[in-house]
Amino acid sequence: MEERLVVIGGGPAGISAAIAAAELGAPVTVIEKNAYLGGRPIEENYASLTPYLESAEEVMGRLIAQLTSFENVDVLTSSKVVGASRDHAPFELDVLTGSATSKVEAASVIIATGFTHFDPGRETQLYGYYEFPDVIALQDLEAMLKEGKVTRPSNGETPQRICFVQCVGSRDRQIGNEYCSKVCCGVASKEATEIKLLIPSAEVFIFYIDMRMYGYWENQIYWPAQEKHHVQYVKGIITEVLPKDGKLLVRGEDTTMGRPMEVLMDLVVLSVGMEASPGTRQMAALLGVKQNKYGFIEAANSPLDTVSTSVPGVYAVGAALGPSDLEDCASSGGLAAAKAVRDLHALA
Amino acid sequence: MPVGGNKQAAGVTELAEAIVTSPLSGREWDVSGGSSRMLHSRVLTDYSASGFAKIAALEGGNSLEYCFGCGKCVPVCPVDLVSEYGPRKIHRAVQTGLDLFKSDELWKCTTCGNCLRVCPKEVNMIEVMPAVREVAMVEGTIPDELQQIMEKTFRYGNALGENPRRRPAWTKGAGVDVRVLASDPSPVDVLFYVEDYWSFHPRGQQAAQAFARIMTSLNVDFAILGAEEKTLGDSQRLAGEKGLFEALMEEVIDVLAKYQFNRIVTPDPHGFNALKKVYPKYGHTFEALHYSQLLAPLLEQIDFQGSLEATVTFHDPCYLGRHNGEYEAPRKIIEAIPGVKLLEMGRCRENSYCCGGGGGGMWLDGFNANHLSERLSERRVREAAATGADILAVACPYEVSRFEDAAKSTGNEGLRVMDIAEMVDIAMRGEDWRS
Amino acid sequence: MRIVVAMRQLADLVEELEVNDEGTDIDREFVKFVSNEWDEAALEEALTLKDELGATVTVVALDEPDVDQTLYAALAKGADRVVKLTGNDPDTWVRSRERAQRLASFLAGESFDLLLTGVQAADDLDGQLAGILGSLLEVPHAAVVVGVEGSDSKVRVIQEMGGGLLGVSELDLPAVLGIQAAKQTPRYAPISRIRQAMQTGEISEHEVELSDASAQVKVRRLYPPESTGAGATMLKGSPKEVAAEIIEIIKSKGLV
Amino acid sequence: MSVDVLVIAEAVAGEVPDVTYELLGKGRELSDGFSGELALVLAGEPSPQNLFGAADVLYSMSGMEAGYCAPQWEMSLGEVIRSAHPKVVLVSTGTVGIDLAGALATQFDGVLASYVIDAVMEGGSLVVTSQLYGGKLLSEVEIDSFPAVLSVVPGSFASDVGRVVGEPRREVIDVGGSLSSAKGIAIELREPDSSGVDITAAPLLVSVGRGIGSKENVELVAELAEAMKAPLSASRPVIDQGWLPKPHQVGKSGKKVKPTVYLAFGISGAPEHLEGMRSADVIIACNTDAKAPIFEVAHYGTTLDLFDLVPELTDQVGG
Repeated sequence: MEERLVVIGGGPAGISAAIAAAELGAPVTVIEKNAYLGGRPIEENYASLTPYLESAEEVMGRLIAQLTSFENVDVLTSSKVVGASRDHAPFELDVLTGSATSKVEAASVIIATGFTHFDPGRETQLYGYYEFPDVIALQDLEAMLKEGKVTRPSNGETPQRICFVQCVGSRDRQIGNEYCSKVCCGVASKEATEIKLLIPSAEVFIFYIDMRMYGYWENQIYWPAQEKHHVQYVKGIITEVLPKDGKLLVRGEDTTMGRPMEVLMDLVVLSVGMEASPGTRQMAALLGVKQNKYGFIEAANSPLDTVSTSVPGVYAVGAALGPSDLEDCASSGGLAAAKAVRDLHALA
Repeated sequence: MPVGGNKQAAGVTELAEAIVTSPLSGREWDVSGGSSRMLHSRVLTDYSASGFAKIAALEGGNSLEYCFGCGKCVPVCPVDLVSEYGPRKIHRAVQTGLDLFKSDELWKCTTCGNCLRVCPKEVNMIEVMPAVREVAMVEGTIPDELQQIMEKTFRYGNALGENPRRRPAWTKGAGVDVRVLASDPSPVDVLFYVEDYWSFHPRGQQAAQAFARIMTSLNVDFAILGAEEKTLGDSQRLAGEKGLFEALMEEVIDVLAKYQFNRIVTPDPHGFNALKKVYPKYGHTFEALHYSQLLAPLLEQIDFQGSLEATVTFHDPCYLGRHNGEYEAPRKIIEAIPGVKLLEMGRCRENSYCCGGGGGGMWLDGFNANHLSERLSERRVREAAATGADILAVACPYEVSRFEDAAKSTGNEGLRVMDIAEMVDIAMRGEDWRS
Repeated sequence: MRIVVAMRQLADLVEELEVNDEGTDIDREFVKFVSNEWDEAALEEALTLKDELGATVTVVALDEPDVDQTLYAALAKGADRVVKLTGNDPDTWVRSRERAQRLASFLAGESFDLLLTGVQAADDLDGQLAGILGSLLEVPHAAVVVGVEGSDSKVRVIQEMGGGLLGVSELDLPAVLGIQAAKQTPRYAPISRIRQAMQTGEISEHEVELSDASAQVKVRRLYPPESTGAGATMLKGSPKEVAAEIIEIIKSKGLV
Repeated sequence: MSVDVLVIAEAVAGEVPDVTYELLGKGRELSDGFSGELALVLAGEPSPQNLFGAADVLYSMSGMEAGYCAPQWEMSLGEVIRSAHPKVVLVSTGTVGIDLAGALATQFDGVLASYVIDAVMEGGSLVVTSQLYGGKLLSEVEIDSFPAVLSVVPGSFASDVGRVVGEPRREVIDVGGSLSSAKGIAIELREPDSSGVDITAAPLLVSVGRGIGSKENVELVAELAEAMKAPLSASRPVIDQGWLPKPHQVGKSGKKVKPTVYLAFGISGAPEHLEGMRSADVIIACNTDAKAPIFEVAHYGTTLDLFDLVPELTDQVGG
């Protein structure tokens, strides 16, 4: 069996890594647990991608088409890596496809198993994600936006007052996620913009601790959301959500005014952060790769080598390394591909 | 005895135990002790973008919404130092339900421009405020005293409500001949646009006379419009009366078209701003100079008969400095006067404090007395006095009377307020400034 | 309710008034003319009634200097229609009697419920307009009015009777009222609105021919009053010095 | 003898104002000139103290409703004039005069002169002096056709002659029957609102006029009044603009005051205002217009800007 470069995970980071490796002439196998490629954006029905608001399906579709056009790329969908050994090759992976198992020899492995959305049922506030139908999370709204119809789940009506609550599940010692999830400020601003485009009469608020718009996202997403689409940013996070007269009463402190605030909303969107996905945790364990306390894979030589792990020949990309936006996913994918192809040549 | 005005009874009630109830949730908030000073609803419930939408619909009104709350504007806002103000606070207040169109907050801004200087989002209160004020004026929510100024300006062509025929009255005491174009319409180099306060205010008239003497001694070929002059009305525009400004402009243009001149020189930075920045937008372009810009290059020719012997501090007029970038000309003049030592205040040049007269503030002292802990001019005078200077030099006709009043009310009678033209004139004629 | 407001132009008292060569009138050539301030109160009251009850407001004025400005301002403030009566010499002194006759001639062809005008004008040598006009039109009238409440067939008016006493009465409509003060300060008409009115609004003109002008008082001469008596002792000096003197005077009377 | 001069008593609530006696005095002089009788017309019955001895005839308008209603008064006075045929009708430039002088002159095709401050007979003509343009000019008018109605500025004539005690002939004009055809009815008389402030009793008054410019600025003078522990009073324009409530008003339609010291800021001195305060012991006036009529009655004056002077006074009083 030919020694290949194996990418575990067919999301934006994994595909980017596979394409980059294929472009360098390496034979690549992509192993994807779903029956389709595309990762979170496809799995969670994202409407569009941040920051350019392009359709997730189109962008990912282009990427997938590019990937599958390479003759030296094999894609194994509905497949999981269930075992790994270093007996015969640098790596020998047991892959379960449906009920059939096979072995894939890999010169090096790129873990691209991504993240999972924080479960708002775990948050320490009283947002009532599972109690109130009109409290939803970013990805729930994405799915609605993809359908082109934002409604109140409770009654199907078009919401006129919508707010986002930032930092749900992030930056919270009590939950154990002290880190910032990086993308939620941008994603919330993007979704807020999309709501305004869909329902121009709606009033959309974003309650935040501080807006974390790094780099160009500031003027790509945040400023247009505020200046062109009239999204209202309010500094001060929501502490609790209560039902009131068929609506939701959000309560918190308006920190700039130094006064308590209580506002009625039709729809509350929790800007949930990122956590390490089960796949990331499992692959890390399987390959013996060191994880940080949050379950994400730890880059061994940060900051200037962001993709190498504690195990030589194993690389991690994208959100498997921690909260990451798409641009970071693509960048880390390319870097891991280059390093993995180098390993391949070294073996040859 | 509270009579008139909108002065509120002092709202500070500190109760050992106090509870306020949310109108929305019915939840009770414990505000006992020091924080019980806001016993009316503490809870903010009125959040909306609609306030911005109404403002953004106005020409120049859209940028208020751009504020992202960085707060840079507040410490440089001259009004905030004597009240709760600043664009960030206005932005937040509008977001939490303030109807700016009907609010007293609308009239506090002096359009000094210091917020725009530092604003990363370019929230332009110099456009926002006049646009909103214009609507408020149409809706009839304009402070009494401002309404009267507008009526006087419309009726008489000057904000003081003086008989327009008395405009050239100041020339009688100048001691030099001042040509009035109506009676001698031959071409002239400098059209001296005297503006309201130099024409009519007794202290302004003294400065006008001083300036006429200086120009005469420098052999500047100049003339005035006399009774035909009307105010350029820039402050009326910024106070919200764009229509009045435009009406005045048409009349001004008609009068100017009658005469030949090379340049217009005015002592009023507000009029200067109108000629330099606003008139061209309507297609009327003139070579406009602030009087300090005319004098500065000619100073070497002045044969000073005496020496001023004084320490002087200079107040940059907002509309000369920040709005039009001229910081050097008045300083050059001051420093050229023999015996003068210039002491700068901490806030000067780009960051100069405002006298409170711009954007209609000149005519809102009564209104503002109910809103500000002290006048801006009073604060500025104390800054000037703190330099230890003998003279507070000014280069805007609004300021002599504003600062003289403030010097008295703050107990700084020892600080003399003088126009730079008066200072040059005194030294030129060898007089003693103390007499 | 149909309300007519009679307004007029008057020499601006900010001006130095001079007497003409004949000594019988002010020299009108260089005087600035402005709207009579009580007429402004009458207009405000009419517009307030319009806001409250729904009414049409017609403003009518004789042809006098700068009257167009007053009429356009009235349009800008909310008057529905403005009428300029021509036929008089705009440069002469129109006395109250003649003014009333001219207005009455126009009003003969108008149906109205209320006519409001200023209680007086500074040159009312021969009486105040409201009374004369009411008499000519043979309709009830009241002057020095400080409150108006309208209904369909009657109007309730509050008049000042001196010493703070207020007289309340009810008049049949139509009625003529001389307004002393409106419920609120006359509203402001932004210049942009006035200019808009100048462009889009229309002053309708109506010529009035008087067949028999009533007898007028004969003015022998007009002259500035001589200073009577000694007048005041003028205090000189700075505000500080004058203030000290004033306080001395008050103290000398055992006060303060 | 026929009635030549008729004086209208502007007594609405019973009390006869000073000016009625002034008019009686002047009326006596004029009627002597005509060698005719002097009559007074009064609504209702005279009280025992008011015997109007200067007049030869006293007309009582009876049957009138209490209160004041211009059409009723016009009808009643019309009856009296028709009956008396006076050559000259004297009324004051108060509400009744402003209401009815013009209407009566029109009705009887007579000549009217307003704001009269003097009237004398010259030959067969009546020569009348009126104030115009707020007292800035005077006009001399010759009247030789009658009836003539003169509406007189209060305070123009002495009132002592008119106060002579005597018993004029009484004539009652009962209008009760025809009153129902009047196009108006009196509803009530409202007493002055005197709540809060009494400006009539204070020995020192701080008074403010139109020159204050705005409601907001009134505060400035209010501070001085407070410092001087004196009530704040005002002239008509300040009240009309709503800058101060009515009980603060000094003047014809406000209160008559007679303090020891009257401080007037920004008050030009319209006749109606002077009527209310001219009998103060000491009047100190501050007005930038040196020609303001207030300086005619003031004892001390200054043309300083009140905005300069008032804060200075407040300071010095406070300190």
